[in-house]
Amino acid sequence: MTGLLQTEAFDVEKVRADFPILKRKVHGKRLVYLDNAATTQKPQAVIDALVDYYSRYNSNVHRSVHTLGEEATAAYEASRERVAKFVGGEPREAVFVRGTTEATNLVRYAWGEKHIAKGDLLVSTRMEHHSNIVPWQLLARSRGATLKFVELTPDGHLDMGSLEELLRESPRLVAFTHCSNVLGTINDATAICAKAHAAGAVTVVDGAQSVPHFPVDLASIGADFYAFSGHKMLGPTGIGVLMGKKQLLQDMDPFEGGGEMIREVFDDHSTWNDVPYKFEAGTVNIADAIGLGAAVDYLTALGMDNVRKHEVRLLDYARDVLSGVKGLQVYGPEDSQQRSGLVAFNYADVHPHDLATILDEEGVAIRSGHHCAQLLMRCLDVPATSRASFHVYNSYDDIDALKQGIMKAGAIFKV
Amino acid sequence: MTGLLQTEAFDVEKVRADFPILKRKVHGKRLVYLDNAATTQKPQAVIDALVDYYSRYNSNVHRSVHTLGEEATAAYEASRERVAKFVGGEPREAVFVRGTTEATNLVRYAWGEKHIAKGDLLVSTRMEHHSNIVPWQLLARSRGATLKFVELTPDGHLDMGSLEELLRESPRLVAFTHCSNVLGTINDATAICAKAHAAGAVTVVDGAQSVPHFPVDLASIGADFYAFSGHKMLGPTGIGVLMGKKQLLQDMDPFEGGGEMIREVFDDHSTWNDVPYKFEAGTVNIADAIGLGAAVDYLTALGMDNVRKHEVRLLDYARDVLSGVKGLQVYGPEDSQQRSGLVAFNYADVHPHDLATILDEEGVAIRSGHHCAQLLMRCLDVPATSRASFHVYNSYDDIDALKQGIMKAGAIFKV
Amino acid sequence: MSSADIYRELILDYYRNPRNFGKLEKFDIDSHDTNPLCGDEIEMQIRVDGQNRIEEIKFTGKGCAISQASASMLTELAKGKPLEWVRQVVKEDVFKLLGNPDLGPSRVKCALLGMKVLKTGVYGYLGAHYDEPDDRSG
Amino acid sequence: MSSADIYRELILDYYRNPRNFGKLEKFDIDSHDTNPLCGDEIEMQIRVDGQNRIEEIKFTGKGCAISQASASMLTELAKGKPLEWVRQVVKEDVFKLLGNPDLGPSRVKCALLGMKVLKTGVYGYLGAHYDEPDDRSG
Ligand SMILES: Cc1ncc(COP(=O)(O)O)c(C=O)c1O
Ligand SMILES: Cc1ncc(COP(=O)(O)O)c(C=O)c1O
Repeated sequence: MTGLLQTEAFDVEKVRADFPILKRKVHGKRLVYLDNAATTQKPQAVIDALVDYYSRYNSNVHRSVHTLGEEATAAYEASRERVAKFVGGEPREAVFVRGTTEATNLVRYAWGEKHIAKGDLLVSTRMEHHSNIVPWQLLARSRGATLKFVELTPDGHLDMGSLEELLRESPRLVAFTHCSNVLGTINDATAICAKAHAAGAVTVVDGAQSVPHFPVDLASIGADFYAFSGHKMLGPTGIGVLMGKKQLLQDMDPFEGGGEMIREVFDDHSTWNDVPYKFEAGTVNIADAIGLGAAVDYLTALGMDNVRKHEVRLLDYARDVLSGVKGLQVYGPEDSQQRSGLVAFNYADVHPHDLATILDEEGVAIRSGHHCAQLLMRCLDVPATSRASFHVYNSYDDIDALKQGIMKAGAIFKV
Repeated sequence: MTGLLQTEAFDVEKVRADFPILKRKVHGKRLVYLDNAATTQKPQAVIDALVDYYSRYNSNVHRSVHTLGEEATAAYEASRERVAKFVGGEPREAVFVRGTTEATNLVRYAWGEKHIAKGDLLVSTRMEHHSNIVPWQLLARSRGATLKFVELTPDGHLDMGSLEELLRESPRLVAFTHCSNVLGTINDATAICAKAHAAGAVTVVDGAQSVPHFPVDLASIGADFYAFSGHKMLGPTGIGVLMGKKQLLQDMDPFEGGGEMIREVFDDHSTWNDVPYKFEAGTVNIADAIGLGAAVDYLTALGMDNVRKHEVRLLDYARDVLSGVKGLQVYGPEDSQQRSGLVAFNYADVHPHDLATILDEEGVAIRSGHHCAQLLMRCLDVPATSRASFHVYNSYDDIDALKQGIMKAGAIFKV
Repeated sequence: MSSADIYRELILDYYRNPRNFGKLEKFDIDSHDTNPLCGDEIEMQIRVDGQNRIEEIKFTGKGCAISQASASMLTELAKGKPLEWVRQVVKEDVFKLLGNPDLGPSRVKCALLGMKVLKTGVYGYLGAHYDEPDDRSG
Repeated sequence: MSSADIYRELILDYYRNPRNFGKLEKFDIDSHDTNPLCGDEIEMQIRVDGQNRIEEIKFTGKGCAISQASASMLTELAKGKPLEWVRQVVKEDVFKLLGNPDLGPSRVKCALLGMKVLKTGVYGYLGAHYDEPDDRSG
């Protein structure tokens, strides 16, 4: 290994030592993990938080009077506070969910089914993950509303003209991603929310690919709902967050019924607990919520500005290195400042799955497929792309390994 | 410690050594954990499964071509197979959810909102946890249906006459618990399902307090839907299972939209993946599903018959010991064979919360409150009860400690 | 502090013989709340006199010794006070009434239920909104 | 087995020059499926003769070399066979066509997509239902 990246930001070699999985070999090769947009690896601190919870103070929360219960409740709520603060929000506005997908679906059921009426317009965009399209399709169908999409510009941005046009039709909802999981495009969430709110819409912002990669401040973005997933930001699987403005949350129907979210149950009706508990039915995912708190601590210690700096350097390096590969087409905006740390591409007529299989043999893990963004694939007019996505432990070496793997695929496929 | 229980079944001392949390002290005393109906503790094997996953093969599942992805997918699906087999069901009929509460709510949304019409009758019972009441209340309200409850007999069983009467009204749904989390009553799920099916109803059985405590065989029970929670059966928080008959699952609408559950997405509609994936939207809780597999392995190694034998002995002992305490009233059936390993009670005019606080000082963790069963509390005509609930690591010693704590409360409250 | 200290003679006495327990025939304020975490329940009724003072106050409820005793003690303290006084009440006042017991966060909610009911009722009467502080650690 | 062995000359040739690629003007069976896990897509059309034999078969699709090559190879093998023969086809037959590559479980799904489409179409025509075996390990 020669080119381990040394940013002023942090010492990548030291960071790598925090991630036990990076010691592992794949097909006898060093693991080069470039599938971070799908899910990130976990630092020892997060794993330790889980072990500590289960070994020392595992208990159900909120309703317990005993010591374990008090400790588990305190840790769970402390995690809520840290996670909310991490994105510039209030703990009371932070609902723990399984992930981004559950968050958007929660909004669909608890806000949408109550507030959307026949003939209403819902707006999403053509660069969304299915999780920010399908709930609105289902909502449109169940309420008799219409769903339209903001078009894209050829260089992979949201077409602001298209947005403005749709806003003139007074949509009730504008759902868009803060950052595309394929193009890498970082949308100006603050500006879009302002426009959408001016048009009278409620905004749902998908933060799955933003919160893990650069500083996010909800106080300035002003989104009504903002969703993200723990497992994409060094946290455990099974936990994520829906941030919602308190007034909206209070005015919503419950989502799931039972357990924590109840105040009183009578034969024919029930009353609900305060927000955010009203939306946390049943036994919550205590351990993983606490694990997410540890992930937030880890990222905070590195500093999200530094994480962003690191990824931009990787991005610049990747684009330099890959621009030399004949037949390789990269999607999304040119300017690294306008995009997040991932590169989606196609290489000659080598199908992404075949490329991924060949790369895997070299220890290089990338994602291949439609990335749950089939509308976007149709815009790009490809059935699939390959995607290499970065996080804090990636280095220049990793990108060199990616390039070497691509060259090998080129040789096998006689590109 | 004198009276550690030695069943022919298994060596409790050896079992206890598998649970790291049992080494901990509470207020300087040995931890006596008797809150297992709320959530159980976890053996080292379950903790190790999580650590192993995150340290060695963490990856997103199903859509990955690379080695980590293949390994994670194989482990996740292997866990589904083990968990389904554990309850005598088919892997294809096993949907991973957060827990019992999400399971019943999934049935409400995906089956109920599609199949229940105005004027239909839904049936639940007065011994249900809120998770098996509130979803049906919400369903009844949204579809214009009616919800009625099976009454209880004075000795804490379902009143079969009341059930028969309701069945004559041809309900569309009969939702009931396999085992009460307060009374301990074990219902004859096989007989009730048969009766309900004969009346044309779909059955939803709450297995949250049965699967962890005695052998369950869905092939013979024949429930249409059967729900349980991982965290109550030595598994991690955040994972549970909805077992559903394949035909019913296929015929249902999706629940949450996005990610895994998609086949194809178009502008105006989408098509769904096969069951059970159709109901697993977004990134699933991979680690905890694998952890639940480890819990199932642990229970299988002990043998669920042995677990049951062990709990019945504890139950008999507890009822012997506690029957000597003046002013103590135990709820539920007399016969240990008809009940699960828990004892709910009230002690003189000492409120359960106050009792729990005093017991906590002795290291004894019990639950106090309405146990999310407010309709049942009204039947019992109490605002709350105390509940001591057992699992594999509990011993006669634990019950002695419980009794001593109660006596102390009696002294403080001058009972 | 041990539970023997928490459950002092005085607390048990207020639990078993709550002062100001009952309903008012005529009242200006009626406030009710439950603790969703444990089901404890308190209702308070208040009659306000010409000078906006608490002329009469009674409560009913069910729940643990701590929730019932603290509610009862609070009614005693409130009686005769100006409504504005209620705005000044803080949780430390309640703890003091109880003898400053060392309560865990969930039991703190029991102790403060009465204060919440009192404040919600009086704030509402004064045309204000009582927003419970987001203080999970008690 | 290394990827160089998986992607043999023959597979690449079928990928780039798929035999029986296209649509039939007249057909009795039209079957289509996608692999929800990766988006690979195959459509097959079959014309059946008087003796219930596969008189003509063509496919279209998009996807990786493995899914497209295996579908193409399968159409070659199927042509002229009685419909009943399709019932006998097992995944090992497909693997053999591909040269028995060592595929991970997710790539196995690519390899078997063509067989699934063929079976679904033919079983349907015969009035039967093709239930994909619940074989996650491939
Ligand atoms: C009988 C019963 N049903 C349902 C539940 C709810 O389970 P969960 O909180 O895991 O969703 C519980 C436990 O709280 C229970 O005891
Ligand atoms: C942009 C975007 N939105 C939403 C999601 C869905 O997140 P999850 O699968 O954690 O629910 C993802 C990741 O898969 C994503 O990249």
